Amino acid sequence: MSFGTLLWIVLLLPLASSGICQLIRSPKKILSFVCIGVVCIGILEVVTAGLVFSRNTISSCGEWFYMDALSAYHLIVMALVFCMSSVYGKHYFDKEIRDGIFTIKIAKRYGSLWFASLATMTLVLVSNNLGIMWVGMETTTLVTAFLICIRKDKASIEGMWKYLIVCSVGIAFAFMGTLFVAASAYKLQGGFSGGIFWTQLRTVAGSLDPELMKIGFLFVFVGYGTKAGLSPMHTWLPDAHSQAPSPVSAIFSGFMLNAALYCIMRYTSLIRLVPGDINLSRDLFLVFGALSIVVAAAFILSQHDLKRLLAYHSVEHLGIIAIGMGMGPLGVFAALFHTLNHSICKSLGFFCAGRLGQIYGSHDMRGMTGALRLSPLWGGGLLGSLLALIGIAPFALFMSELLIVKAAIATNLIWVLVVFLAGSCIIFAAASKHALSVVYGTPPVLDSKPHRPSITDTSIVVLSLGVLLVLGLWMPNSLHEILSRAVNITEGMDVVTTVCVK
Amino acid sequence: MTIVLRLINPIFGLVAAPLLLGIINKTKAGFAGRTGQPLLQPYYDIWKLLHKGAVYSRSTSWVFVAGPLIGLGATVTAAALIPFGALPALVMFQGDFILLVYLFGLSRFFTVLCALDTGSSFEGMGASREVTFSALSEPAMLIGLAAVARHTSYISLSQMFLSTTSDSWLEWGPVSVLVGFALLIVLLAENCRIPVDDPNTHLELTMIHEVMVLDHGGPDFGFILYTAALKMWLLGQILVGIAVPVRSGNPWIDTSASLICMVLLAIVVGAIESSMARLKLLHVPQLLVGATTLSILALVLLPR
Amino acid sequence: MNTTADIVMIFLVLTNLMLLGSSRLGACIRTVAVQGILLGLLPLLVKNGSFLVHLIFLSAAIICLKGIVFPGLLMRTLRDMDAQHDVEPFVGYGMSLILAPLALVACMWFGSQLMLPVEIASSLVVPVAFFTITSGLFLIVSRKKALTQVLGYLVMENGIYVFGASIAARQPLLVELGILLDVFVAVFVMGIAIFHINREFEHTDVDRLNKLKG
Amino acid sequence: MVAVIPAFRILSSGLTESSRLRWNLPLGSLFVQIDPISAVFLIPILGLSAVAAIYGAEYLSVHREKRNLGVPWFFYNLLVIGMMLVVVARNGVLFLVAWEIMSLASFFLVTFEYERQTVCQASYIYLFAMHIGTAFLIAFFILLGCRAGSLDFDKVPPMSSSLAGVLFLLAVVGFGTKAGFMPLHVWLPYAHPAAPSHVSAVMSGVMIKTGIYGLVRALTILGAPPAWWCWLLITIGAVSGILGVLFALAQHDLKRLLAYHSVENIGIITMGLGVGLLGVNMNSPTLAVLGFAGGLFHVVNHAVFKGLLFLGAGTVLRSTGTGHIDLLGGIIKRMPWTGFTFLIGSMAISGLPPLNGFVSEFLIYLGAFKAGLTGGPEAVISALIVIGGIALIGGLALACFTKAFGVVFLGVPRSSHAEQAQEGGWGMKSSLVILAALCILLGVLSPLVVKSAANVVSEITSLPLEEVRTELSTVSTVLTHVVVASLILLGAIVFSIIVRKRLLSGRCVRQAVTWDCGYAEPSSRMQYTATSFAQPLTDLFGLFLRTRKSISPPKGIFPGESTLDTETADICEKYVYQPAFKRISSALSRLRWLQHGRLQVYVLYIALTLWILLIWKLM
Repeated sequence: MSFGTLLWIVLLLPLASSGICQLIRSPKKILSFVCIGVVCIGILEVVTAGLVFSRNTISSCGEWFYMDALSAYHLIVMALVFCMSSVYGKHYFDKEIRDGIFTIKIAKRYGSLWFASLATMTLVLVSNNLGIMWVGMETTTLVTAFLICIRKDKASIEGMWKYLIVCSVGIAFAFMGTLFVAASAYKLQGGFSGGIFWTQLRTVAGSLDPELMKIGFLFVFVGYGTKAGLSPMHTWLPDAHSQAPSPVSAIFSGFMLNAALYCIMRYTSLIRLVPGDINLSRDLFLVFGALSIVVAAAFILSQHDLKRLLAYHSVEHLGIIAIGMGMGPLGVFAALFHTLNHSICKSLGFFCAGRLGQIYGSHDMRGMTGALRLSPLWGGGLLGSLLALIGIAPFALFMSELLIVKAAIATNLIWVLVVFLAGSCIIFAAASKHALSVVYGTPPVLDSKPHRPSITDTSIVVLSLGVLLVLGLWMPNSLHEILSRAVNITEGMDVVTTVCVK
Repeated sequence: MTIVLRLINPIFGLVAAPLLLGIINKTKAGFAGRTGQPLLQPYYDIWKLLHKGAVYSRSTSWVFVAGPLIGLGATVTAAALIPFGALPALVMFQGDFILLVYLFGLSRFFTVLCALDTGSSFEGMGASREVTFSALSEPAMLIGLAAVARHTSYISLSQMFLSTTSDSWLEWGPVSVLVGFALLIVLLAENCRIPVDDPNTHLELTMIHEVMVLDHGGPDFGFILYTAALKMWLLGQILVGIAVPVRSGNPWIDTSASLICMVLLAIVVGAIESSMARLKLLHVPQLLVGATTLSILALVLLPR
Repeated sequence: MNTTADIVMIFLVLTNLMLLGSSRLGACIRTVAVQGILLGLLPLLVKNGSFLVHLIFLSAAIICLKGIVFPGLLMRTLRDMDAQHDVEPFVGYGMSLILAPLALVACMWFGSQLMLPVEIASSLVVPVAFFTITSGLFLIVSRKKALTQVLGYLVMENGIYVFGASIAARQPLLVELGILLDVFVAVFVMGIAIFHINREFEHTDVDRLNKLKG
Repeated sequence: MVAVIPAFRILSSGLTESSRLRWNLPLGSLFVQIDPISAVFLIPILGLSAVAAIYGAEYLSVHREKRNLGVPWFFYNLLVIGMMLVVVARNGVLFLVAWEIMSLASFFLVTFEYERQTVCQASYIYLFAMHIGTAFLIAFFILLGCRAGSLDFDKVPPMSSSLAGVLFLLAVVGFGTKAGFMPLHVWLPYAHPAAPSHVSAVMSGVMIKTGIYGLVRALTILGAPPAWWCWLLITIGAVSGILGVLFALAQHDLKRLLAYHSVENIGIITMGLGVGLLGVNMNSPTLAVLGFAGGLFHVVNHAVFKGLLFLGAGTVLRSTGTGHIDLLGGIIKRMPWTGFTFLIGSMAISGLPPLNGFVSEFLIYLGAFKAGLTGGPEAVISALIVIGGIALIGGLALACFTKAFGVVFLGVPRSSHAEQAQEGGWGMKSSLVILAALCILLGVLSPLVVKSAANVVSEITSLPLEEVRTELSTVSTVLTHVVVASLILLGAIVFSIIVRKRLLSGRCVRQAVTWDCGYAEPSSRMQYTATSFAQPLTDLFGLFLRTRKSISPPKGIFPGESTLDTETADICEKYVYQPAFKRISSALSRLRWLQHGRLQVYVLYIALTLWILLIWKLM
């Protein structure tokens, strides 16, 4: 069946190209290949997603691969982030290549791992079997670990090691959770043949063992939550993000976290149908979301490293998404919308931070001033993305946060609202202080004049800001439709009800 | 006919204003046991000044010239707002006393600017004291008038005066006394009399109003003197209008009564000047704030 | 035959205790190897042993991986490095041994809390699984050498495997393969990582990897 | 680019035309409407923006070679559009978006000269203040929306008094931040001096008025006001007014001084609104009409004269290169146009007749006195606050502007800065003259102007139009008398001028040095400085000002260099905000040990979290 094969292609193409990367002989060529290949795959993925939306679900080779609106939406986000990062990466490494850091060996590794991580994340999205989904997540960790230490210095290795250990432990817990869920399935009368397929579990979810499901969900939440960077399991995040090269940080922050969250969403849609503690997922999301926001605020307040700043911003925004997940249909809608906005905006932020870091030779914001004067494109991009990140209208993030506020008041979760607003105000104060000090002021005298940004760079910055602007002012009906379908899936509603956000 | 009647009052004021100064000086002379200068001395002075030439400082600009003229104009306009005894005001409307206060403000504004225009440090000093004290005396005056307005339930000077009758005094006696005192203090402050300022001191450091006009000469200075006299007269009119409840229907009696009271007021001022010493400059604000407090008391005490 | 199951379980506990108590890295690795072999026996102990082929194949795979390949890898890494034993851990060995029983009791309680469809005829399975996981975590948390942490992680995975094998032994290969692959890659990757660390820092003390903070 | 803006003027003629477009913004609809209230605010916005644009065209020309001027002009137009959208928006989200566009555009305009350190600080404070305000507004609108089911302003149902109270407080804080109510005004004295002068004119002249607009709009939405709203507004007004002018008095920088005066005038406007609200509450139409008419009229007037003053200050700043008052002096001889227009502006802002500033204050006074006549004790007290407040403000403002004008423009130059002053070009001059003319016209034609406020006031107070008309006609007759009086004033002045000419004709008129009480040669350093001019008042109110003096007095028989300099920090900023922020940051920095780099502990976190959750769930 053609659609099934399409899923196979989406899955295998990256693997194939990661093999091909080993055959290419020059770093520049590899980068170009990565760029082109990823864009093609991205287009393919978007097409797949489109098909999913048109036919509601796609599944192939029995139950193993399955996509619905939720995964398709995330697929689109992933395609977007990966394409942006690859295109950006094409020019990002110019400096390293000139300095001779980015040798052919490293380039090969980079290319292969890049495609491999694309493949694994796709696996997470397309697999219907929760075990396979977990395998995908785990391999993501292991594959991306080496993307962090492209340049092998102490700091990056340290970052990688922490990332490796913390995330592996977390993922191990996630596996425990998966086992618990499986166990709860096997307790069904008459046994439950076959693997733990999400679709099948969904049909029988009503009769699953509540106790085991509950414990399973706890494990899964903590486990994948570690990967998603929810506080207090976020500790790996700033280290890894700050040490990775900017394109990698972009895919980390832009999609990997969301992928982990996506896994949790899958389980949420099950746990909601299980009799017993209905509010379990809600409470967890709210508590950890609020906690993440507070912690992020605390660390952003006294942060001098630009990329760590952005990393903590990711913690904050994942927290925002989490509290959105805990606020009923409207909140989930907002959260999913926020996912898209945050991915675009954060990737842009990392792009600009990376280039400015190259220009200044460090990411220490105390030494970076007058970026706007030094390089209007990246300085302006940084200012724009940071302003958007701290939720200034008319950017899209403002809208999604507004929606979350609305949801909070509608479900009168005032304490969450207070934490959210207070935290975001503190973060606003801190982040804008840093941003302004970096962007404005008089630039220091540098030995090397920054190069003129290429056309692709300009287009990345302008386009992503433009998209954010447009999404902030106008939400296309199709997007609204997609989102409300996804909401129905996570909320475990069988009948498709469109969320009214007016 | 009515317009003529209305014109009488301001013209009368314009003519009679300097007389008050004369009376005050006479009184002080009397206290000091001197014969003192003739009663009409102020008129002579002004006349003499008007017929002199003028000397202007090089540092001054047109503002320096415009100052006295605008001051005079503002005060003359103010004269058109206040009734006297049975003589009605030329213009009367709701809240005319607000305009009155701000007209004084206008003339003060330009006097101060003239002082600053000369660039002399003494005049600047005087100017700064002037604005300080007036900023404090304005609330006293307005709140006091508000109290009067409240117990007469009119907010136009003419109607206020008409409705402060003897029985209203019997009713609101204490309040009116408070207001009267407040206004008296304001009068002394605004006209730079003792205990706020000493009109005939000759040490620039201690002067307030006099020091501001050091550089004016000739007609300009004449205008200034005349303006001061007129201002004295107008404030006197207000005080008398509130304090003297002679409201027999007969215009002659009422008017002459107020006139007599004006003379009395002048004598009182003279008496104060010769019996009191000038306050330390630092204490003047306390005096004015005291006046404001009196007015506030008056306004709040009024039961309704 | 649940006696055999119980015996295996008890042996597992013992191996954990040894791990917590010993300071020599080499010894730890050998213990882990033993543990791996013990785990390999588990699939054969499943009640009503249908799917025999599959189970035998499975146990063979596990024994050769967990019992031979991984320890071998780690041994090689150990040989590459100079450090022979784990100097002063955060929590002393004696202390660890005191804590261990407490943890075991907690695990007993926890296991009794949840009704699991256990397919290995031993009441000890679930508690031992949790205990293994806990001691693995404890190793990661309380030791300093990177290698010990890898060991800890390995032990943790073993515990998870005990758990998985005991409750879900009947299902298709999927989960086991999941674990195997995962552990394989994990150990592999971590081995390389340690190699990097050693080359960069001339030591593998994780607590000295604390430059990134705040 | 410049000519675009006057084209918008046509809009402001419309009375009530609404259009509601379908708009896919999440929770929003593009619903705009121009009613009298909007029109009142729209006219000054467009007018002042146009004039300021003419001015700015020349003002910015010095930067032409240094940087691309398209950017500031883009944001300038964005600012104007944002302000227009704010006053015409009838949907919560649209309003918020417009509000943010406005704030953002003005923010970027403030950061025009972003290399300067002060500008960075100013922009930061401004951005932050705006965001806090917006946060409150978000809460306000969402709460409203949840009540109404829709965020369109016209769909709001009547609500419980407690909820209305909460909403009112939210609105006061949110809009007050923009308008610059006293505790929330901190950003003004930073942002206004930092921005280019024509921008500060627009910001201070009209942008902060959008805060007032929002408040008025909120009042129309929230329905019948309880008494405490009026008192709150009146108190806020009095406090902002008096403290604002006091701080202005203590400033050394011309534009900073003007910025504090914006706070003062906002205070006056708020008092006006408070009086009007009192009228609504006591259902005495006279009061309501006087209060609101006065307040709104003052909005327009302040736009005119504050714009004028800022533009004048800009000319001074540009030609002398300093805004420090004590360095200037005597420049009226070098820039007569600016000097004259600035004088007009100072008279207007000090509320001197016959200019427009007086008229609006007069109306508010009148309202207060009426309240004092009719109402019970609480009315009397509020009347007392208003009368005393405005009287004191008037006096202090007079002091402040005699200081500003006198020291800057009169006397002799105090430094080389002042000596190099020269007049601006035609673009600048003409815009100054236009505004000055407006000051006079609005004052003289006030009876007509006030009449036109009828349907605005009826819109706000929801009184029948006829009643308002009659009230306003009586008011305008009063104002005609005022005008008559000012005609007399004019006559008197002209007469005295003629007399003076007559008297001086043919007599000797000499030039000499200033009478200096026998000193040999008066130098410019002997002049009274602004600081010393304001010193009696600043000492008198030292309690609030807390001016910091650093003195090194003259010593010895032959005293050498001796200095005195004073510096007045903003009391709210110094004693409220900074400590609060310090406390928050220190509290949060306690959390920082979480991330101290120990991998083992990180793993421990995860394990502990899990255990806690398990225990929580199994217990």
